Amino acid sequence: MPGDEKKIVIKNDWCKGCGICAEFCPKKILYIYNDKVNIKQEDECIKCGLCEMRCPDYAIYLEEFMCKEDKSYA
Amino acid sequence: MPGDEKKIVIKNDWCKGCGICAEFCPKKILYIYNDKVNIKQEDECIKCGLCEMRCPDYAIYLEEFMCKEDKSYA
Amino acid sequence: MPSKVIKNNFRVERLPHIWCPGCGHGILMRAIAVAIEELNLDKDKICIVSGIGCSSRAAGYMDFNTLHTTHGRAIAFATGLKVANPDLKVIVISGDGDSSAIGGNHLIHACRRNIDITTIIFNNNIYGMTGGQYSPTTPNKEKGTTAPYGNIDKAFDICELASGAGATYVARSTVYHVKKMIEYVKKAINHKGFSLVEGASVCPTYYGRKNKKGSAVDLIKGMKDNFVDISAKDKLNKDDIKNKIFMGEFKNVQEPEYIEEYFKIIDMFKKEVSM
Amino acid sequence: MPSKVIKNNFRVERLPHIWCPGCGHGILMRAIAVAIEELNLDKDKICIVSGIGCSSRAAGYMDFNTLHTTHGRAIAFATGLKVANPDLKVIVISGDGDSSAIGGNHLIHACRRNIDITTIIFNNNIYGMTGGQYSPTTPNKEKGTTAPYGNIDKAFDICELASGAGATYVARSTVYHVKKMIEYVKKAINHKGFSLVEGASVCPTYYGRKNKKGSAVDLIKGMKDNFVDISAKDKLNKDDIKNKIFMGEFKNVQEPEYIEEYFKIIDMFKKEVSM
Amino acid sequence: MHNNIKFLQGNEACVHGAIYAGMKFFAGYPITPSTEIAELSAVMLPKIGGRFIQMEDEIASMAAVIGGSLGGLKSMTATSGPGFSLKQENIGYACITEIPCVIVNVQRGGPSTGLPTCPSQGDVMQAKWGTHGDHPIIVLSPISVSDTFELTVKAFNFSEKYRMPVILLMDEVIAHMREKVIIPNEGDMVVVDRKKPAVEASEYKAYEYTEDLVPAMANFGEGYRYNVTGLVHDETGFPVNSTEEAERLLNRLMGKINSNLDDILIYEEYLVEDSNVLFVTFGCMTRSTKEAVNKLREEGIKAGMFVIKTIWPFPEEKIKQISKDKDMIFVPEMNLGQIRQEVERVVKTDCNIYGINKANGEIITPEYINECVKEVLGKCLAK
Amino acid sequence: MHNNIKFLQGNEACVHGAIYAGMKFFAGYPITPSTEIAELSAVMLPKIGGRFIQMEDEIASMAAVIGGSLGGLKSMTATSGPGFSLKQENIGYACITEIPCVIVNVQRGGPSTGLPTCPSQGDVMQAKWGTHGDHPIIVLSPISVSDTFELTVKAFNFSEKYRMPVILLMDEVIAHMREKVIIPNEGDMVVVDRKKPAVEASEYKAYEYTEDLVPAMANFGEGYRYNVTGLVHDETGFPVNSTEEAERLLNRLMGKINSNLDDILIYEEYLVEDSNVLFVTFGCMTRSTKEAVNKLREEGIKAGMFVIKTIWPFPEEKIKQISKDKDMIFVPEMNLGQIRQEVERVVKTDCNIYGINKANGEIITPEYINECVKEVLGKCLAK
Amino acid sequence: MKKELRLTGSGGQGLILAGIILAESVIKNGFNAVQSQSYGPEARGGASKSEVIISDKDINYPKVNSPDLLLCLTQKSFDKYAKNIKKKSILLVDSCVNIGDNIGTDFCYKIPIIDTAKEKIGKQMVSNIVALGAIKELIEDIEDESLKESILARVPQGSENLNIKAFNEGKMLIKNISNRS
Amino acid sequence: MKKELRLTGSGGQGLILAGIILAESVIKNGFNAVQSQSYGPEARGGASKSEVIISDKDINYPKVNSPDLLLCLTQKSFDKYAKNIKKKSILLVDSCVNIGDNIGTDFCYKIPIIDTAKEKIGKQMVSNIVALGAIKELIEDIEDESLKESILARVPQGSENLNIKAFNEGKMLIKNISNRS
Ligand SMILES: Cc1ncc(C[n+]2csc(CCOP(=O)(O)OP(=O)(O)O)c2C)c(N)n1
Ligand SMILES: Cc1ncc(C[n+]2csc(CCOP(=O)(O)OP(=O)(O)O)c2C)c(N)n1
Ligand code: SF4
Ligand code: SF4
Ligand code: SF4
Ligand code: SF4
Ligand code: SF4
Ligand code: SF4
Ligand SMILES: [Mg+2]
Ligand SMILES: [Mg+2]
Repeated sequence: MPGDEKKIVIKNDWCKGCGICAEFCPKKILYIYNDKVNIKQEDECIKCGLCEMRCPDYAIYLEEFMCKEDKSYA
Repeated sequence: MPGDEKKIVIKNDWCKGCGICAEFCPKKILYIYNDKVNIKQEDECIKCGLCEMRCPDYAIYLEEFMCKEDKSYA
Repeated sequence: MPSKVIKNNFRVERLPHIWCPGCGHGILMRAIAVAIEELNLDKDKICIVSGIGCSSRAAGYMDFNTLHTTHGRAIAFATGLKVANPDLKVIVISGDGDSSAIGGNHLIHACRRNIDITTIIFNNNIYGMTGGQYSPTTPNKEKGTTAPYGNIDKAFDICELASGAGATYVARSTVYHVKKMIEYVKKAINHKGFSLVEGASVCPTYYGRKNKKGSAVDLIKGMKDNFVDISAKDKLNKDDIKNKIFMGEFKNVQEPEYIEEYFKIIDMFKKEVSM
Repeated sequence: MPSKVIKNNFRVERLPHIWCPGCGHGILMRAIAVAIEELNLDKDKICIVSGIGCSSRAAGYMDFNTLHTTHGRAIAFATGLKVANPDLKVIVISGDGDSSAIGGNHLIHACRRNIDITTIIFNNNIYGMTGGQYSPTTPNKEKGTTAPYGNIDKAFDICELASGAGATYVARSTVYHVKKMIEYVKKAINHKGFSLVEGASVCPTYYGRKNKKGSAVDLIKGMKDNFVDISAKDKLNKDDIKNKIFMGEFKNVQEPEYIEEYFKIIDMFKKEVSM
Repeated sequence: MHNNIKFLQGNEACVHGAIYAGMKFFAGYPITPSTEIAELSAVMLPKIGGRFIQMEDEIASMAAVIGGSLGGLKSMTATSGPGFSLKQENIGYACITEIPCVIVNVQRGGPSTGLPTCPSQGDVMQAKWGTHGDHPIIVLSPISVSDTFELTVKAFNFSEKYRMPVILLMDEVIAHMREKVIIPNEGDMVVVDRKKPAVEASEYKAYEYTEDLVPAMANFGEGYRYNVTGLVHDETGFPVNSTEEAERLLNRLMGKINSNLDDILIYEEYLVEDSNVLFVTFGCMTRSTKEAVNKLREEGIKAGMFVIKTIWPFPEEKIKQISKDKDMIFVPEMNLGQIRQEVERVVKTDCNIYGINKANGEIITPEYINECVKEVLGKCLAK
Repeated sequence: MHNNIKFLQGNEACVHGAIYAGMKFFAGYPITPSTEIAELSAVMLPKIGGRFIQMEDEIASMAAVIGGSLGGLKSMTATSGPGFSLKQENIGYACITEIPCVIVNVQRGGPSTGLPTCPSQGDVMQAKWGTHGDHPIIVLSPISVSDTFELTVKAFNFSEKYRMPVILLMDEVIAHMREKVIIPNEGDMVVVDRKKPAVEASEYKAYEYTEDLVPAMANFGEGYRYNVTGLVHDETGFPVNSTEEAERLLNRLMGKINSNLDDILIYEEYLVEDSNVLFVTFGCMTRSTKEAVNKLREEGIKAGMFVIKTIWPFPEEKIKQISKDKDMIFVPEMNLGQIRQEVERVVKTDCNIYGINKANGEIITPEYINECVKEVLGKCLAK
Repeated sequence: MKKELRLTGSGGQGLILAGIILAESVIKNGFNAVQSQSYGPEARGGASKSEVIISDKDINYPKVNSPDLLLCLTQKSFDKYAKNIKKKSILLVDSCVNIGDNIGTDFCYKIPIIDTAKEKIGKQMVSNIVALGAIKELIEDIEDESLKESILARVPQGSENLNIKAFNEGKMLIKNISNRS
Repeated sequence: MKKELRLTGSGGQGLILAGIILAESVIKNGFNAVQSQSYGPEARGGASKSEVIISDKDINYPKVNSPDLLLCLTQKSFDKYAKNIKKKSILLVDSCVNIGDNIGTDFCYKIPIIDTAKEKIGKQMVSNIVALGAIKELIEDIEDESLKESILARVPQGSENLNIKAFNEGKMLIKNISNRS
């Protein structure tokens, strides 16, 4: 499964705490604390990438760990 | 008949001899001579006003002689 | 002695106008005068606003309040005039270049605002005043002095553009179909909101000559053949449609008018004061 | 360490960008980068051209040839760039104000010419950069600092305007519907001719605040509910249609492209010489 | 706080001044740092039956303002550098058609987009020469928030009296700072309205050559049906292609200014008389300069300051006259020496003229001015 | 007729000159009396693989020309007064972004629509000050049809060499008259191309501070991915909000001109040395003036003529120097004294300066010039 | 008498309004006042600076050279503006700010302005008014009554009580320190 | 040697082209020449004026002051331009023009230029070339061969013969008068 190779990453200094990722995370595992995003249960993350897709500040994303070829980011 | 009260008038000094009136006169009674419009058989004129309507220089028109009320010019 | 409609609506001492023999603009200018005459409007309340171009010279001949502005900006001047004094009947006369090249932005925004101004476009498909350069309405492949090898631009359909931008009355006629022209101008003037009537005109001097389309007479004869009323569209087969240009009323709807809406705000404060 | 798509397409040292927390522009800017990445284009051949506005600041962050021009004129600059070097992929990023207020004329003329440029409009329905004045896309009755009593203007439908002006690819998506946005941008870039993708954005700082519409999250939730794909239009009843905004591909046709047509003339002379 | 005392931004004072002067129409397009003028106009105008419209760009705004004025309402627009550049064509139109209106330009750092939020005085020459062809123009530049109120009223008055566009050349410092303003009561300040025709419509000549050079102006819709054109025209308002009429028209247009200098030139003097070090200053730089003058005086240097409020027409004669017995003139400006060049042109004595210039987006400090002065003085002593 | 000898209008010579200089892109919008430049460009450019585009207005034309130049083609636009006013905002953009291009303004009677088919020299000051903010600009003005060819080539050369917009300020007289022009062979005249970067893309700084003050310019698409903005920027091309960088940038921009005056200033002298009555002249007025000088000489009056071809930067030092031993200077201009004011500014001797001015749509005749001179001479004798 | 104040923090903290209220209040007492602010291009959520000069004479140069009172509500603004503070000036910082140990002034007040707004008033938005209360206690020439009047005239309708409460809490923050000392 | 010519008539008569051809032809012979024309705003079909100055020296002032030869093809142009003609100048008018009896010059030629074009050549359009033929006969320094060359270089392809014929007819018009006299 492709999801296995991915991991959610937060770039804290870029996060402006807007809460968009949290609102639209289907698993509701993101939350804002002290104006920054945080993850509740990382293991519940389904690696759907919706948070990355809608983060206006590129502060949260899925990193592929064993990627050989460019996958679609859409 | 309303036509009876009208008469075709040519304002020679304004005519630029473009020939538009002559071309579209349904009775073909207008012609251009020496760069000005002229009438062949005035009595054949049906007072349709098409010449007036399309003369770009307002050099030919129907004059109403006994008009009491404003008639449509269209 | 000129005819009554001319005497009543023109500055006769300034005629004959500067337009070339056979120029279609004279026909359209008269059509506007007839429309005004038939509507029995107060001459002192009529403003003719124009830009720069052969067509825009119309303003100087008509016996109303006349404002000959800068190239392309007539509608913007007209907007100020109308907002300042809503009692005025503001009519813009503009060329295809004036209204749709340099003036395109003001045109679409007036459409959008639906401000109560009537715009009549004398569309001769060319920049006449400057000597025959192609305009945004010059048909593809035709020539202009700046399109010596044939125009590669696609032409605007001004009526479509205006509709897309939100105008509430849009119609087209030609210098051949003068009665229709007068009818549409009358309806446009009476329309509450932004109205646009495109009058297809002819420029024998440049457009006709450059494109070897003959005299004014030839050009107008062409109109007789090529323009078809929009109501007949469905009856035509595909091949016929290609070579035809449609005329008629394309749009006629009622929507909130800009100035009326603004006065609602003013009235709101008036009421507040009187309360 | 930022993500791969960011590293590959952005000037990372200039991030984070100046946009406010929750500003939709960042979402759209990323969508463009993803589209470019997926199309595997040569970065050296991509030009991003923008005007002035919050949205137009995008140019400075993207790691291509970037041209941040004057307010409203991006498309005109882009036209020169593309005509001078047709090998370039020219993408304009513009705001609703930049493209449809002051820049409206250049927009409609680029549509008309069908020149091979892709324009992406970040439409937040407001002038963000200058602090929240209403724009040509601010919905009627909403507020802006210059519409303190509610906007009385009618809003442009930018997609309709572009279609009426002759654009050959026209689509709309939103910061909520990002996948669609990416898809349309990709298609637009690949389209030969003038293509336009409107991306509905959000400005929580001014639009949201002025209109008491809450946070960025609230605004984006609104989009989820209000935007409906155009394909579903026929299935909706009249009342539903009123409150919906349509998205999707509105136009996708092939017509002669400006630069290709121009090169036919050049080639004609080349042949003449070689004969 | 007394109702008439307000604590306002320069931009706000401008709107209050305009309304005091009778403004009933504002057309504009937002641009930093002038936007507050549009915003406050949008709030205030409908309350007094006036009208605000946001146009699609600055060109349209300028056009609408001219149209609005011809429609009978006192009209204003406001912008900053880039928008001011765009308005130029239609400003020329207002000049030749003699339609009163007020254009506010809140200067910001240029050229081009430059430093959009920073102050500058870089548009001094543009305000006179920005549009093509010779033309008359009046340009006023306020030195404080309350002065902004006053000069806005005067700008409207001049524009109505002389039938010409008047430019209020502000700078970001004055535009955005807040100070106390006392709003005068109705009648306290003169408000001038355009001269209306005293003749029948049939006798009316819209561009008549009268003794005062200013033709009476009928508004559209008042029963005088005349023609307005940006082409050279004769006294009837219709275009003519005659060298005589062209000359006559331009002479009258320029004459409206040249024969009314006493009325139009506004300036202030501060410790000028006994000074030998003279500052010539305008706009926000007046503020730094006054502080500098005070400090120099404290140190025993006889400094004085001439404050130009009417920048165009330039107060040539006055400056010529007061410069006669001065040793040196300093012109501190937030540009590369635009007013200095004018001073150089008019001062024909041996008096040395020095520019103190910065065009970097910051107001020049009193300290820097004094440093510059002392450097020069030091050199003179060394000689 | 020899292939290289042509009988051309000034406007046509301009296009030939531009093509000689390497023009490959023209964007414009027609306007009298410049239209022939667009028309001939439309005819000629595709034949040499170049491109002509008619834009929707002058603003777009100016924008397209800047875009075209950045895309790698030498680019030009042409217009007249009203269009020149509209181009101003984007001219300022070209100044601050240092994108080479040539803007032709064929002056016609202003202000506003004015006298559209008549000659004028009314845009001299606008050419320098038309856009907001201080900025560098080079303005050349030809005196004949063949001079138009030459100065067009030089305009391109300067624009490429110094990376700035150059304005060719023509007038309707020169633009529409026909004269003999000898088109030089390839190589006869120098043609300058922009300096290209000599470094790797990763090392490239688009706005580097180099000794010659002119940064190397990469065209878009050549592998250097950089940012161009009208905001104040540092040497990387990215916006900064720093007074130091703002000052540094403006200093460099102005320095490109100030440190190259010897190269940029073009002028001619005619019988200047032994003259005591000096004319300072430019453009078509050179023609009337030369005739006037010849007639005055015939009558024993020692007249001479200084012809300004580079109007901006103004040849201050040169005029200062040659005016030293002159009794009087006459400046005949088809405007109200725009160059005269500059002469007044720079000439600090007792030498009297007189304007001979008409702004009525006609070239001033040699006879009128001589009348004016004699009137002054008569008064002097009477004293 | 001449006092220069500089209020700094981030975009939405209402410091411009605070400056205006302050200046307006002293004008009522016959003083002159000038208020100005910085407009960075990065004003969107970035640093914010509001300056007030109060004087019994004409105020010429309108910018603050070196403030008699500097307020810093954020770390960023402290880092940017507190460096060159005069020895005799008052430095007022929110407790969230880390001031290090190299303060140039002898008069530094670190108080929980934002927390007071959040916790005692329940609205972080009124931090600016809390700060005003503190400033009132630190600058002599500011009158309690006229300052309150100004606050009431400028805050949104319906929020008057809240703001007066915030103002009083602000005053208390300083009074408590003074009492303690 | 310096000659000033003014060719006048109405819009479409090709007088500007005639002036260009004339000037171009003398340039080939080493002379200098300047051609210019008036652009009235009413150029649409209105009056037209084309001026040529020929000289063996530099030509400075490029406009014609008082022509050595004045051509008038229409009554309007005659009325406008013939008033101030010099006594020694040549006046060449089309026969359609009513010249009255107060002509200022001693050298007036009234010849059927337009009719010749219409009737002998069959194209009114070539009136300008007929006029050139006549002018050639009246002005010394114009050479037959180079003028013909110039005509051929500037007229539309395919119309060469017609134009040379027109040119010759024009010459004949003057020659006939001279012969008669
Ligand atoms: C700013 C500006 N640009 C260009 C011109 C030159 N100009 C005058 S009229 C015109 C085109 C007119 O075309 P159109 O509006 O179609 O009118 P027409 O003459 O064809 O009736 C142009 C380009 C101008 N006067 N002002
Ligand atoms: C000629 C000119 N006029 C006005 C401005 C001021 N201005 C800058 S951005 C802007 C509006 C931007 O709105 P939009 O394009 O919608 O972008 P947003 O900030 O909303 O993303 C305005 C009016 C300017 N810079 N230049
Ligand atoms: S990848 Fe999907 S599930 Fe995981 S955190 Fe992001 S939005 Fe939530
Ligand atoms: S969307 Fe991005 S910026 Fe917003 S809270 Fe999530 S990670 Fe932070
Ligand atoms: S009125 Fe009709 S019939 Fe009579 S001349 Fe005119 S067009 Fe012909
Ligand atoms: S249409 Fe008018 S101008 Fe033309 S020929 Fe007939 S009368 Fe004369
Ligand atoms: S040039 Fe064309 S549009 Fe202009 S007046 Fe002549 S025919 Fe009409
Ligand atoms: S002001 Fe609005 S558009 Fe601009 S950055 Fe902030 S949220 Fe985005
Ligand atoms: Mg046209
Ligand atoms: Mg926006």
